[in-house]
Amino acid sequence: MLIQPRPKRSLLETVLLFEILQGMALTLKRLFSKPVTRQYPDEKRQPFLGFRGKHALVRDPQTGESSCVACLRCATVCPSQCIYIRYHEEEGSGRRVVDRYDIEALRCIYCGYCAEVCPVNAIVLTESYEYSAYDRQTNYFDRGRLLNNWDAFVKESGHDPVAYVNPFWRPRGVDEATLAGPRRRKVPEEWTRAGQPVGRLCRSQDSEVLAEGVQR
Amino acid sequence: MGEVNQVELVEIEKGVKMIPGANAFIMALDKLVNWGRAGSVWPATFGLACCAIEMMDAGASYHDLDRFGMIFRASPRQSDALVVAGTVSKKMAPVVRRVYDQMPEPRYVVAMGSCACSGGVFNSYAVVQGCDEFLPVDVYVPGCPPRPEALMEGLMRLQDKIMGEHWRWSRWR
Amino acid sequence: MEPLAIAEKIKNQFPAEVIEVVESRGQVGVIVAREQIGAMCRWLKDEPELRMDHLLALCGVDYVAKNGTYEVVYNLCSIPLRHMIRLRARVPADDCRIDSVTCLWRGADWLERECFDLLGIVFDGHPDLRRILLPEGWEGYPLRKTYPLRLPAEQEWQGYVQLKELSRELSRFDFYSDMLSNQAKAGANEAKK
Amino acid sequence: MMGTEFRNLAVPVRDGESELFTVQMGPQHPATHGVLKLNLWMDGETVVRCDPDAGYLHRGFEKIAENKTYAQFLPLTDRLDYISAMANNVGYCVAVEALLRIEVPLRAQYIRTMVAEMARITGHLLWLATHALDIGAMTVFLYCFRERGLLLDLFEELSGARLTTTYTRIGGVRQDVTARAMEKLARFVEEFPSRIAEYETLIDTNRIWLKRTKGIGCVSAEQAVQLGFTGPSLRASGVDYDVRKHRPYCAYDKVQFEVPIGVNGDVYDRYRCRMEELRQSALIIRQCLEQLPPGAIVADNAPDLVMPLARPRQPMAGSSLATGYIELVPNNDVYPEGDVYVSIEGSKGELGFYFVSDGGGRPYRMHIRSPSYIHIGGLATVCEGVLVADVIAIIGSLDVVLGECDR
Repeated sequence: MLIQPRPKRSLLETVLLFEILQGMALTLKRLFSKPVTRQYPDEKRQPFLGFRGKHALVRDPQTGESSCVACLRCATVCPSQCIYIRYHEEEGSGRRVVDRYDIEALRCIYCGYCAEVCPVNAIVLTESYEYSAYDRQTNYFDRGRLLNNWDAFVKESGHDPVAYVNPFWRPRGVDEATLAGPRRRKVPEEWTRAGQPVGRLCRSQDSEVLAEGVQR
Repeated sequence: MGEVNQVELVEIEKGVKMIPGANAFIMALDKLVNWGRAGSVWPATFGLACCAIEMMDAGASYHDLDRFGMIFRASPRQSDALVVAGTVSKKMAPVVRRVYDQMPEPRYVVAMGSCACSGGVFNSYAVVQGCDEFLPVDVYVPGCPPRPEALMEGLMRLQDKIMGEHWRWSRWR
Repeated sequence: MEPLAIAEKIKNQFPAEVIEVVESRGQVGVIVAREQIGAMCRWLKDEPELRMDHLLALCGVDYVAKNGTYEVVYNLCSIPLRHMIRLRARVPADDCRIDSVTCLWRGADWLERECFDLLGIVFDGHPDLRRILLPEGWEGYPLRKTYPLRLPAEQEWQGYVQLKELSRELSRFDFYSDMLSNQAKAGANEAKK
Repeated sequence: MMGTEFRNLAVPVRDGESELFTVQMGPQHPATHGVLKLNLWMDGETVVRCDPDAGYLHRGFEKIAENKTYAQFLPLTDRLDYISAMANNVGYCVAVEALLRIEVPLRAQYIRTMVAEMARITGHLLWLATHALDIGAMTVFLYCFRERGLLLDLFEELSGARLTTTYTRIGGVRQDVTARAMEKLARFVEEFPSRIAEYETLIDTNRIWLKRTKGIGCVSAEQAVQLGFTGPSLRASGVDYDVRKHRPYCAYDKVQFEVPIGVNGDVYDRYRCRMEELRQSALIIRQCLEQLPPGAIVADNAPDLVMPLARPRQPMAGSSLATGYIELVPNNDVYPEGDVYVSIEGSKGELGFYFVSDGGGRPYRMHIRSPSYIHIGGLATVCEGVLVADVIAIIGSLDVVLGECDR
């Protein structure tokens, strides 16, 4: 398809600045139409369901704690390697206990992979996005802060914390979550040692510093 | 610069301070100057990567940064804030610093997005891991890229920060 | 024309040059020696049955660990005849040189520069071969397999090191630097109390 | 103006009359569409020689790709051509699927076609906005962003992010489209041609616009092919090359559309081609909406993390973790050896991915053929002999994105 050339302006049109008047007429028309601007701090548009914003660890209503089982999937799949998990195995049962669960929100790229792979729907990306800060420590979330983020999100959005599951967070119909802890497939040995390719190894030096800042 | 800072200020009430011994109060002018500055933060039109598009969006039809008195200036000489919008590569870092150096005081830096804040996903040989390695960053806006609203919130934080400043107006630079 | 037929044609025309014909996912790659690459490309471009007038992509691949060579990969396509072929020219690692094809496709100019920049393959006959994506004075070729993803401190680009030093120096004149340190002092004092 | 040292290149010597001087434009320049730097040798107002300097946004994509799994790299493709991220996602996934021999369900194909066209519209709208702004038409910027906002909202509804969508998955798409979003999209497509008419009212016949664009930066057909131009920049010169027609992917062979071809190859023709493409994109989306078949959105043998909706997925044999989400362990059945080059028609031109797999879970080598890189490479040729003010118009008309150029 050849592009069609525009017809040439007639002399009258040229003299009368016809096309400029047309443009101005359009502008004038818009002057009386409803403005599209959202008056941001006063009127906030709720992001759509599944917007990938601030991280949170879902607070389990029964235990009051996170339901994370330290499967390390989120830390494994994270493209920017911003999730750092430390855990130990309970003696006897072999159940994993999370010692530390940190997310460096300033390194995160909000792809939502962590929320998608989580087998127990523990880590989620909530819809809140207003959390800029004056320093980097504020947005280095440790486990306590992540749980607080969840509380804040629930309070802000008014969702029922028990029933609410965002379809973007977690694939429904995956049966593994129903398995008991010991029956879940184990993470390979070499991933859990100090030199594991996920989590700890890729932790940059400054995140250590940040983590210390948080603990202080 | 040293002497001015040696003076310890005593806060009598919120926003009103006294220099002990000198019977001098510091209040209204400080506030006035800050109010003026916070109401006309002019960011430099300086986009680096993806975040620049959201920055443009923040200035365009739907979000309209002009409402905050923030008008994008093409020249760093005329701007107050530098929004580092996007990944700073090592090749680009000296340029970003140069732009910052060209800006007149008082000047502010907003690191917008993961890349500017900490390098983000680009943890590679060519990317600066956070522009605070060579710039004094005032506000970190997380997101990849942050929504225009998030950027606006960050800029409002910056305004808050400017409102809380003292003594800055008295400096010649 | 079918890609395998094209490969056959190349083989007939340059029997000494073609090392191997590889088929993968319906696309055909012809592994060739580097010596006649210029003539081969010219022939591919001018031959009326082929008319490979569009250079899709040119890139280098590091196979040093495997067989001691780099490969320069030319993806060629013909706009009027709608067929594709891939040439993979082997370049030995100890002598990283290959003839440039800039005279055939002007667009190859930057692609070859990139290849030189990231993999260190020298293109003979290129009009202006210098670094393009990385700054001048950068050491090493990042896409080689021996190059680390993240640079250790001692390997850092000098320009950036200097910048950091400069900004550290300039930070003394920053408004907040002394104020922040004062605040930190005050905070420490409070903590002591 | 700044940046690396100005190089001692062989300056063409003119015979005595005037002295050449050099201007360095960028990287901090509002009209270079990012961080492009141009070294210009000027004779008065005329550009004698132009030497673009790229790499100010070099982030090492190709090196990072070698250190990430195929799925992990997917979010990074958003950041390539960040103006039309969806199209990059589609291109990357199409290429990986060709490498892994995955057949994508028809519904996913249609959804991909749709979102890729939406991405093309957003890309072209942003191009028009900034291009017009560079040339001096401020108003168009606001009009374009108005429509763009609608599309970004749709992206957010579909994928959860406005710009960096990460919507497609290897083997399908992340989430099925909702009826509400499709309704909105249908309404948008219905209304969009009248919006294009609005933009055209503002600039198309405007005499300043015509003066600034007609006959500026002409690229002949041979020259364009020589330089490796693709996309609208090539088609404006009169060459009929569109990947969607040449090597159809997704559902492009099932929809009807036309490829606008220009005549002169100047800035104006490139502009006209893109405006026509906007109309064609709307047409394609409408057809996709009509034809959208029911069915699965993810292929059965998709190896990577996907988000099934109603249909539970079977665990994959040989995968390291129970549900076959993450594939880090090298597995020859999943990632067979070989290399493949697949390209799609992005909004800027032909976006190609060249993969080399050695059987491991990560690409052995990945090369991105980015149209912007090649367009900027051709800028030197196009800019020779034009006035310095027209350089801006030419950069704008080639529609370059530096994120994609420098990778």
